[in-house]
Amino acid sequence: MFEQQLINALSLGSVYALFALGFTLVFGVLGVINLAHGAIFMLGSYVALLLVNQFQMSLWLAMLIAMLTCGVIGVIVDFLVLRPLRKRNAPHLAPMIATIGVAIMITNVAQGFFGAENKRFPFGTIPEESFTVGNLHLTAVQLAIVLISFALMVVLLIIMRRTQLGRALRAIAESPKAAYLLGINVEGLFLFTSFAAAALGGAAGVLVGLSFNAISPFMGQPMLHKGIAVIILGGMGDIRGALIGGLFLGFAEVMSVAYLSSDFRDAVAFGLLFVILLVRPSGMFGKILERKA
Amino acid sequence: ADIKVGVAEALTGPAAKYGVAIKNGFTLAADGINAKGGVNGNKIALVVEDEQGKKEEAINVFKKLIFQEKVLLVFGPTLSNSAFAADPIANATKTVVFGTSNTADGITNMGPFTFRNSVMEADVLPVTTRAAVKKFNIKKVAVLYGNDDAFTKSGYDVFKSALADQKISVTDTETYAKGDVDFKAQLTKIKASNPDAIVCSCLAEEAANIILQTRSLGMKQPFIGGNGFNSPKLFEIAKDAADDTLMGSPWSIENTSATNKKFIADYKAKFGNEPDQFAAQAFDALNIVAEALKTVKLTGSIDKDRVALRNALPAIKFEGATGKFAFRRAAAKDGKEAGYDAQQEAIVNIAKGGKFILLK
Amino acid sequence: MSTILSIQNLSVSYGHIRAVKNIQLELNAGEITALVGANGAGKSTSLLAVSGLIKTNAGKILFEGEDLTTLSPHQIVQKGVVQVAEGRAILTTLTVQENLDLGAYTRKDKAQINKDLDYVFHLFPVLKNRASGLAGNLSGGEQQMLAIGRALMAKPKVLLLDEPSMGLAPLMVQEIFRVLKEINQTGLTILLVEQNVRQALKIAQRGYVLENGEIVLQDSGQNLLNNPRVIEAYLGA
Amino acid sequence: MLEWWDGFWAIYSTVIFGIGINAMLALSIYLTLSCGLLSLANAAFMGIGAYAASMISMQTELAFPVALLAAGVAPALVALAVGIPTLRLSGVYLAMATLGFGEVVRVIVLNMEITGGPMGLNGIPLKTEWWHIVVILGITLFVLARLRRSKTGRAFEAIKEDEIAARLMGVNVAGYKLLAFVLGAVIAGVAGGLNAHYTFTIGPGNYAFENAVEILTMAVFGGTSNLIGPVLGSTILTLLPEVMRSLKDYRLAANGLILIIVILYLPKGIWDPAKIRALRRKFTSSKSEEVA
Amino acid sequence: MLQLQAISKNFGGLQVLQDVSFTMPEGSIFGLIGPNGAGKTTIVNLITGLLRPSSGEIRFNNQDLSVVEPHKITQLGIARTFQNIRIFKEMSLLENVVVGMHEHLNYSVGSMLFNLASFKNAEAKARERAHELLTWVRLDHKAHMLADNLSYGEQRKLEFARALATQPKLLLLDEPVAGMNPAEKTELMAEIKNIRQRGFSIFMIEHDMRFVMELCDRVAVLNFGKIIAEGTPDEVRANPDVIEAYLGKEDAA
Ligand SMILES: Nc1ncnc2c1ncn2[C@@H]1O[C@H](COP(=O)(O)OP(=O)(O)OP(=O)(O)O)[C@@H](O)[C@H]1O
Ligand SMILES: Nc1ncnc2c1ncn2[C@@H]1O[C@H](COP(=O)(O)OP(=O)(O)OP(=O)(O)O)[C@@H](O)[C@H]1O
Ligand SMILES: [Mg+2]
Ligand SMILES: [Mg+2]
Repeated sequence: MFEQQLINALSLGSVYALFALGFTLVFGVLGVINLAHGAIFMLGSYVALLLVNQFQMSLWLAMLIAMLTCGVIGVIVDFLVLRPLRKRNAPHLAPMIATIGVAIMITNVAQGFFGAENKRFPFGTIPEESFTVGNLHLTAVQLAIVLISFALMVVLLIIMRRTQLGRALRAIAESPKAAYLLGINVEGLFLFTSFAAAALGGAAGVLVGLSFNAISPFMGQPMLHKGIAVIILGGMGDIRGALIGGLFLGFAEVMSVAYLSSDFRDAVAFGLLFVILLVRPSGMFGKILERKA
Repeated sequence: ADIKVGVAEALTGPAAKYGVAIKNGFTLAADGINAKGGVNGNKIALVVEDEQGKKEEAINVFKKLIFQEKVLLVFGPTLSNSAFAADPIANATKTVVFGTSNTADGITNMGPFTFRNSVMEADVLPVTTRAAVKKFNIKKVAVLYGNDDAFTKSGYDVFKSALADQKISVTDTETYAKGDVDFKAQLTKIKASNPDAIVCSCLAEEAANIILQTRSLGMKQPFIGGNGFNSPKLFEIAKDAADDTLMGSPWSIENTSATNKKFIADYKAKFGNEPDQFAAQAFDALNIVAEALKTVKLTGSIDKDRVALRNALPAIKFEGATGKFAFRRAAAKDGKEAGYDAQQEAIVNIAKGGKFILLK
Repeated sequence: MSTILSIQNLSVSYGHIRAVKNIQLELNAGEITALVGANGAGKSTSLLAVSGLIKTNAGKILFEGEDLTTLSPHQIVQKGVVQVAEGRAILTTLTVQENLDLGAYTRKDKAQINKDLDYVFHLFPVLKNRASGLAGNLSGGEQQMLAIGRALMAKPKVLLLDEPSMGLAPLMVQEIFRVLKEINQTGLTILLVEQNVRQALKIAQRGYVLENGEIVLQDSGQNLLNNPRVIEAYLGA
Repeated sequence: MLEWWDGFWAIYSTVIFGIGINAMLALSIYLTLSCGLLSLANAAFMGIGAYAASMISMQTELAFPVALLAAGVAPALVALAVGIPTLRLSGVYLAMATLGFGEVVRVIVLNMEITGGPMGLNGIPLKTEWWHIVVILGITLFVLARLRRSKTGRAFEAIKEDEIAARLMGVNVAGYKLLAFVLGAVIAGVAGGLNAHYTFTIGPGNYAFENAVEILTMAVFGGTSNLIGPVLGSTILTLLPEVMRSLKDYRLAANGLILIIVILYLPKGIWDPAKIRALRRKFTSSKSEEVA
Repeated sequence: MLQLQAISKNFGGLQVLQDVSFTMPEGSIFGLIGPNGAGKTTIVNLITGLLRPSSGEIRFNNQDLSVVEPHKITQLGIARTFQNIRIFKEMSLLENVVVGMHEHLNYSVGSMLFNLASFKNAEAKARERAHELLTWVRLDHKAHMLADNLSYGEQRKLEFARALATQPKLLLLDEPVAGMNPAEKTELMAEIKNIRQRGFSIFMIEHDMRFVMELCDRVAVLNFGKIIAEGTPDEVRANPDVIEAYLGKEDAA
């Protein structure tokens, strides 16, 4: 049983990590807790579902288009909502509250369009059977999610750490003014980040929709809670943190079910989070950097 | 004159998947009644409001319907938790409140104006369990339920005592929370406890996922479920992975009575999808009220008419989409007068080839 | 001498506070021009306006004949007008090396960039020692060096400096002024805002005096040093 | 007229009660925000207050004021215990820790017998009357207004601006933060107690993440630079769904849109004193130009 | 009055201060100079309790400061200004200064709630005193503006006024004249002399030699975390090590 639970934890953790990657990217660069990320995630799976259902599109193409669509929506949200707020020098909570508004809108409109019930991808979109090794089971999508989230993290890390683009993004994250003085196209990169993060969110939506067969207008909300926990646990805006934080949360949840009681799954997970923050006030990878004077 | 009937259901938010089906059931019933000329010549006019599945909203909507719209009675709200907030308003104003989806214990204890035709799990689950035990020769089961939802939790309570009564041992009890989509950790634990069947107090969508994930873990056990399973959603999501699932309910899509067949056909024609139990119960509820109204002479004084309806309802015997129906007075508690629960027969179904068929 | 940057009738306000009022200022190519004035006179505001970081109310800023007020800040840097801002604008969460790399953000010529990096390390050896450390952990003076070094990495045509000697030890101040002179001799045009008025005017070919948002004096650096009004107000006893 | 009022009151009294309660909640989070703390524990504190008061009302013969007192004291004690270790966290990390705390409270309540588990407590007696809310909201506003003008209020503001500088001005930063946190808990708890006694039922789901965020939204929407903002914000956001009812299925989308638009044009909230001053200046100056 | 005994401080592996000891007599102006990154600001952070020494002891009027919390240290009578200005930007100048008087506003919760005389008097007095301090630094005409609207130099002056508001016995100034022009420096110099006259002791970090030489009674020179010289300004100025490490030839001349 333990081995199976390890696999369960790994796959659940990867789901969280996958969701958190885009989420943490927005925070890391724009400094905004984008509470619409859950809604965009949801939209991603609906777009792909629609394409697969209505146009008999292949899954991979549908996923690509879903990512693009979400990316464009991310750009629109940035352009219409976040950018004006940046221009007006809004206090730091304002963008977050505005994204709540965005989330409410997208969710409500999605419900109007697609209905409130859960949907799933048609049977046979992906191989249903699971890989079985001895007594251990893992489905193809689960495996895909694990691999993709690790791969994405590595790619993002390389971009952030090793490329001029990454340095520029980190510069913007710290001080847009300083970035401007360096000749960085700050607004352009904000838009780019919003696009990338939303596209990542969309991809996560498609994969999660495939793996759990529970596509609904509200699927983003619980994921958002977990996502917030994950990026804080990992350290806000830290790419490694999103993955490690996701895995940590996945393990905490699965192991608390396995060895304590499923009644307290969330309490254990969030309680642990609480404790970790007390020990490491900026998350696992958060930088504790404060020049005192 | 039109008879104004209030409908307060969750039409947005996560509970909307039930609320919308319920609203459809009412609409279909009202159309049917009005097409036949209404009740004693009066058309039924539905006044529909969204209560979002929130308690404050439910109270607000009830007040609006009762005081402003001056409806004769209120159907709803969707969730039991909202009912606990809103039903006292109806009782205080001597207005019938008729729940079609409230299954929690104690709903009808809120006052004599509280009615419901939603079958209580206590009436169904023991029958289902017994049938399952016989069919699959079950000795020990594992239990899985949602522990943060009034419906699934009270279902669990009933299962628990039914299992104890029938001396079935429980190998493991696991819970999940609303919005969870990954149940593998619990299922892996259940697998290790090696039960003969899995008892599941869940709603259809979750149940379907649970079943799929159970199968992907290489488990073949049959499932035993309650009312929550009674939805086409189960098969839309799980297809024949759900085979060998037992479910008991007064309403079955397979029930071939004329009323039910017509209900299902009309529903499909009007809304383009298959009805579920929520729609069926709502459909019946309005027809039950219509029956009662036939025996009432409306005076035009809303207060008097409301009480007259209340007095006429308990005597109604009715056969609708959900089969034979009668009211049963709830046991009074704390010396407070109680309302009326549903008295219905459960039909036990088994899933075969992607649909429920009657268990013979 | 050709004018490389000219500020014409520039006005800037913060809300209803008018910080810069209709000023005229010209930079000759290859010269150091000093801009001096009391606290709050509007010096930093003028520089921010040139870099496009603050909206102007009126006026033009012509660089090689092109009006900068219509460009966004990063385009202005790409044109070659680079600023070392007040408060240094160091990226504290990045390493010293990364700060310098970003200085060359608008450039592509790898080989030349590396040469310039060596030059900066030659000017400020501390930076080399601390290259892999976080810039936020540098002392105040070290950060000032980083800011100047970083600006040089952009290979600017015009360098705007807002109080570069602030917070530096005397040895370092001499060093900075020496460096400024040195880079000026390589042909770089510099607009220097300084409180260290004496030193600034010493190395500047020309100077402007700003008071309450208005230019009140302009002359050669040497003449200003001897101007009684300047002596009284800015050079102290 | 009187009749109209009776009808209106019968329909909308709960909405109006809701405004009062939400105003208190928004003020409770305003208080912590004014001290630079982004705490999202207020929904949990509201829940603790609601459960404490309801259990007293349902299981004892004690008077309503006692229940309300408990609704204030119980969360205060919890806040004290939780605040001491947590308040050194800053920004979103504090927000998360307090959310985590809220989640733990919710799960505990969910799994306890005496709190009724997921069913919550039902049949809570109707005891809250309109004047209870008016008086308590009034007291809250009065105390907070006085606080603002005192050294305590200034200390809060200084801490919000720059903790280190505040500390070196002799301000006991940890102490004042704890004070803001505990006072906020008291206000939220009493609001919870009042709320429970007119909605007949409470459940663990009423005090979860969404509610915490909703409270924050009301405060930020209204503006957190003074007391008027949170009250205004909660009033508008409580009324909005009521006003939008006619939009049916898309009313939430309209709510969301309005939220966005207001934040876009008034990023500091509806009540932004600086903006109002500027408007007034514009108004008077254009007037004086007319004169001239 | 202030005594540092064998203070050392490391950040991780970096040894920033090594065995720093000096004594500052009451009523004096004590200067600390040294190259950038020598550890001067770190010393001020240690004295004010924002950092704790890795080893060694700091005594103020014979009390060990190493276990006292920062706000208590302020209450003991030590105030400071910051090298990287830390004013309360969203507060008015007046409020900035009144915050400095936090500890000296004594009124009960009751009198605060009900606006009693003791509250009103204390607040009025504080405001009056704040105006006085602002007048001193020539910012009184901006008393009701937000501090954020000040220019850099003005912000320094505000910080100065705010530090004085805490009624310190010892004032720690971290580069008080950075960003001011010579004329303004002269002005501030007069003010600092004025303050000393009233019995304050002043500990000052400054790179402006004219300023240091004219004001300080004693000067210590820090280089790479070690004191390399201490004495009267003239002694220090003549010290070849100091010239080599810090002053350079020009200023010494
Ligand atoms: N963000 C701002 N908002 C409002 N007013 C401002 C702002 N920044 C500066 N000011 C005002 O504009 C005027 C000019 O400021 P500026 O910073 O340009 O002065 P400066 O000459 O650079 O002074 P210093 O030598 O002190 O740096 C000052 O009166 C200042 O109060
Ligand atoms: N929190 C910290 N972590 C790591 N290193 C630090 C930290 N604070 C200071 N330092 C280092 O300690 C040394 C001394 O710093 P400090 O700020 O005390 O210098 P300073 O003498 O005040 O210099 P300046 O005159 O430039 O202000 C510097 O090299 C600095 O980089
Ligand atoms: Mg300036
Ligand atoms: Mg320093």
